[in-house]
Amino acid sequence: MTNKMFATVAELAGCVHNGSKLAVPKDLSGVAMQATRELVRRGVRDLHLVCVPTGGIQADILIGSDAVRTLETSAISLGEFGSGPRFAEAIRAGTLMMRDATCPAVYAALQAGEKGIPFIALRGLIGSDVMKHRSDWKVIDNPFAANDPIAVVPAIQPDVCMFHAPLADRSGNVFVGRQRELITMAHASRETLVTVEAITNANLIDDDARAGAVLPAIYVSHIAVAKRGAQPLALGNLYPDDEATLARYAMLSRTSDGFRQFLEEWLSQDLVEA
Amino acid sequence: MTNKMFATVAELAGCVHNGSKLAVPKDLSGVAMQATRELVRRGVRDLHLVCVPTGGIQADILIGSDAVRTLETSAISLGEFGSGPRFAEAIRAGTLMMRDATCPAVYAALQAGEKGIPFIALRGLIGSDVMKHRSDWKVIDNPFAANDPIAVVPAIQPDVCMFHAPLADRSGNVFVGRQRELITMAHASRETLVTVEAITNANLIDDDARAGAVLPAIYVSHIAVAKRGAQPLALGNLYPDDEATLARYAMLSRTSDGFRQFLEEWLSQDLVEA
Amino acid sequence: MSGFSRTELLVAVIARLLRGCNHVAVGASSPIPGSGALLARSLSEGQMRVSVLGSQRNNFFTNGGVELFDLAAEGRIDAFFLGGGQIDGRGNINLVGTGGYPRSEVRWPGSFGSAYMYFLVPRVILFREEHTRRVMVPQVDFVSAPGSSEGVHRPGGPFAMLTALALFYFDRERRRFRLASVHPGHSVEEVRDNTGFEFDCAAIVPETPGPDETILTRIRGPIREEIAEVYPRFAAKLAAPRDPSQPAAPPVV
Amino acid sequence: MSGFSRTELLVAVIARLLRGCNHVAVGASSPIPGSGALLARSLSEGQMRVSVLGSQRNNFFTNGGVELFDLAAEGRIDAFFLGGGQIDGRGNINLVGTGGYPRSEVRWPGSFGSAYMYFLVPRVILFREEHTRRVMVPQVDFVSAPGSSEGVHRPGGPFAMLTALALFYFDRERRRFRLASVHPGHSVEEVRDNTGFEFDCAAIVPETPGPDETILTRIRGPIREEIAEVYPRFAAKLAAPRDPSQPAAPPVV
Repeated sequence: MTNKMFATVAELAGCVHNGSKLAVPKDLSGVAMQATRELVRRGVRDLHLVCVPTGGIQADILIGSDAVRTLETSAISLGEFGSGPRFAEAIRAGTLMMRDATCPAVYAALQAGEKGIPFIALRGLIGSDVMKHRSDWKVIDNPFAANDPIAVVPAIQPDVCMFHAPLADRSGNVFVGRQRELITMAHASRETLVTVEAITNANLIDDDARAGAVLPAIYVSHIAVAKRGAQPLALGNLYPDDEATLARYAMLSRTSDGFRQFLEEWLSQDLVEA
Repeated sequence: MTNKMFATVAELAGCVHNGSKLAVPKDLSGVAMQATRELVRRGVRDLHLVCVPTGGIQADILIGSDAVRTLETSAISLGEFGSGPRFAEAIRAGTLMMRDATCPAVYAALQAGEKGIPFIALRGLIGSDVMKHRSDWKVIDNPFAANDPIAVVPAIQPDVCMFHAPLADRSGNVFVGRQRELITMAHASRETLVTVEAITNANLIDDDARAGAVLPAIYVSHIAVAKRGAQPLALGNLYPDDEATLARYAMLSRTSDGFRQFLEEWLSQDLVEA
Repeated sequence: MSGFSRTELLVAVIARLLRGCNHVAVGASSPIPGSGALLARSLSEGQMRVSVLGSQRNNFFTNGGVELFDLAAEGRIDAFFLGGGQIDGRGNINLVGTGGYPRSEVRWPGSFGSAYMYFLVPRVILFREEHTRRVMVPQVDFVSAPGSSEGVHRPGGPFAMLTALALFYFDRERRRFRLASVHPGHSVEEVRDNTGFEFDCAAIVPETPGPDETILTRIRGPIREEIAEVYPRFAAKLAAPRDPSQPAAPPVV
Repeated sequence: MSGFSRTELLVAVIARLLRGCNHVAVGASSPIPGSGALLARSLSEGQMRVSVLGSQRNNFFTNGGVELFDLAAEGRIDAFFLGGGQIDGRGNINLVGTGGYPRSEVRWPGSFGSAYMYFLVPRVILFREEHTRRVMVPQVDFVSAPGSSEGVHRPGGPFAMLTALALFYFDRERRRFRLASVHPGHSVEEVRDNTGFEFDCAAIVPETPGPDETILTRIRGPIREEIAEVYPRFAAKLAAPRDPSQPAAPPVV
């Protein structure tokens, strides 16, 4: 089992099949951009992309590459570089099955997935158009109180989730630090693909200080080393955003031709060495 | 706020009021035994004790001291030293309002409390006498599937929870390590009382390795230093069970007189110095 | 306006709106609300906690992204900020887009946590600098989150709305905004001309009080330094007084 | 019985029952199931994971006490052990007590996670050394968890029952135990005399095969050393061959 756990980035990306329900984290939590490049290179199609709970350049690129059929997210945003142009264009063109969500609903639905319960209740939502357009969400009466309607959302159990983390060990345990939503996401997903900056010889679970922030190997399908694997996005305190590339993306991707130009440049890049 | 955060063990125990719904962790997770001694010394009464998810010598002593009116737990056990004698006696005498639970229901109900949702669904349970005797639990139809009855349990939001941890910092952040149920418990509780082995000058939240296993100060009402504060129970890798005392408790507490004798000895003990 | 920039005014007003809060949370892309919250904390003499999303120094969360939302539902967040591509007179906000749904002609990022936080946080401050009829509309095209609710558990909702022109309070009984003050250099007429909905308004509307020297010194000193951790470019502009133009991106969760 | 103790036999039988599992979880107070699981793992050539509650070395949980139960619901635990102060012929187990409820005359610790794990783990092994009519009753006084269910999501349930006398399989269709083998030195009659419920039984019941020398060497060597981390006193006894008496505490979650 552990023998097969370690893969190349391309092999790892090969485990995201066409039509998969794929969960990916928000920009600050460790986005597997190198692995995403392999996905695009391979021409993955028909993804049901679940952004946990929002997406950025990764989602916008996947959408622009026609890799996404269904998009479930609370937002797509390039942060200070504005909205996601390919996302907005796909919305205008009507090529996306859009499932607008709200952040806590994505988290709660993944927690339900993690707990193996079919649904979970959530406050708020009632009376919003977000709720109105989610035919897969319902309002029920709180069984424990009178006159208390409450929203319930079905569990999200992705086929696969993919993220980038600072460190794994040789047994396949992954240190995620403060980004605990990565643990929830992996618990809820059938398969978990992780790219990491480095692999340590120490056992991360044995480390009393870190253990509470480690995703155990039992949840992890494959790990690949990808130095600076989140770039152009930041990874925790390890490296900041590559602002030039993000700005260039925001500018070029306003047009379909510009997006294609960015993609060509990006796909032809060699792996960045640390 | 931070000024008042640090208290003596007796002051801290003084924040558990008669009639409170008090949540405490299982034996291996960090039981605040020194603080419990102060509770007994003070003669606390009418507690609704929630064991997360089971209790041991702490619960048995509180029950034997007539401190508990309602007991919500998945089990009371002294581990290899057998059942809880004062618990069994109180059951025979009918002096406890007993709410037998099952471990995952206690955790799930606290997670619901943490999330501010009024209830949470849980698999299993249906057809057990545990369910049958919990008039506060219900079975509903899964709103997302036909012919799928499922149990729902109401959230647990304790008035106060109390536990013992290895380390806090001067801002009131508490390191709990692998014992993440302590974090859930504190999130769900209105007040959180923590005794610790030591206080560090470092800021625990700033420590990337530990941060994922830290309970932030915003949830913490009071902290008291209690060296070897879980004894006679173990605390992680820091110290093992005091087996002699646990065995003595198991033996003496079989009779009401023996229990009183143990209590006298225990209450007259000086604080153990590390 | 003299002696202070619009940004400094807004930061000062926000700090006033947060008085008495125990815990203020600030979402992403919110430099002015973040600065206001940090200022409020510095004035609270240790009584206030502030969580700034994206900050390391002012963010104590250890339970992943869900913690902010769990805190809100537990009643542990007293104030929060929301924006809106559109805001209407009943306090409804739209962060999704205009011109149809789901095939919107103009599509914004999305609702973020608004469909939840707006219901649960007692003191939600709507912050949107752009005060035009494009933003302040008779009725939003898409309700990311409604301004009020009936028959639903809702401890939270709109408390005030702050724009480049004025400060409004939201009257939860009447479900309408009431103009509280107009910023120096602007008038009630200008506010009315630029607002696409009706609002309540007393015969005499005071001018929004600006920051005094003590407050200005704090903003330009320690607050600027603190906010620079998350918003370095914003902080650089904050250092230069009397800069009337600031980026107008709506604050989001 | 010759050449091996009862404990060694039970450990070996458990390891056989776990063959083909990817992940076996062992609850508290379960030295024999724990040893059996560790033996099964050592025979699996790296294919099996074992989680032993209370162990540091063989416990990878990092999400607190809830993780075991979440894993079960996710279908990530293939086998688990339960005991029972009482067990009846339909596989119902009682961990709560006898003589009335809630004022039970005899009160045991409680149901632990049984009312959940029994529903969700495909291969639940009931392990109770004491095989008497006191334990094996016609009907349990309190159903901590039922042996079978109708119209309820239930991927899990009883797979086998192992006692000091015999091994049973549970037939989920017929909802009855079937005697699979009788341990060396015991007879079908003895089993019947000590069982308070009916069970299925072929005309000829084989003897439970004991551990061979290879297995015994593993049990007395590496397995004993591994289990000593959690159960040092049990491990000490395991070292001494042919010790027929072992503590009979029911295994619990």
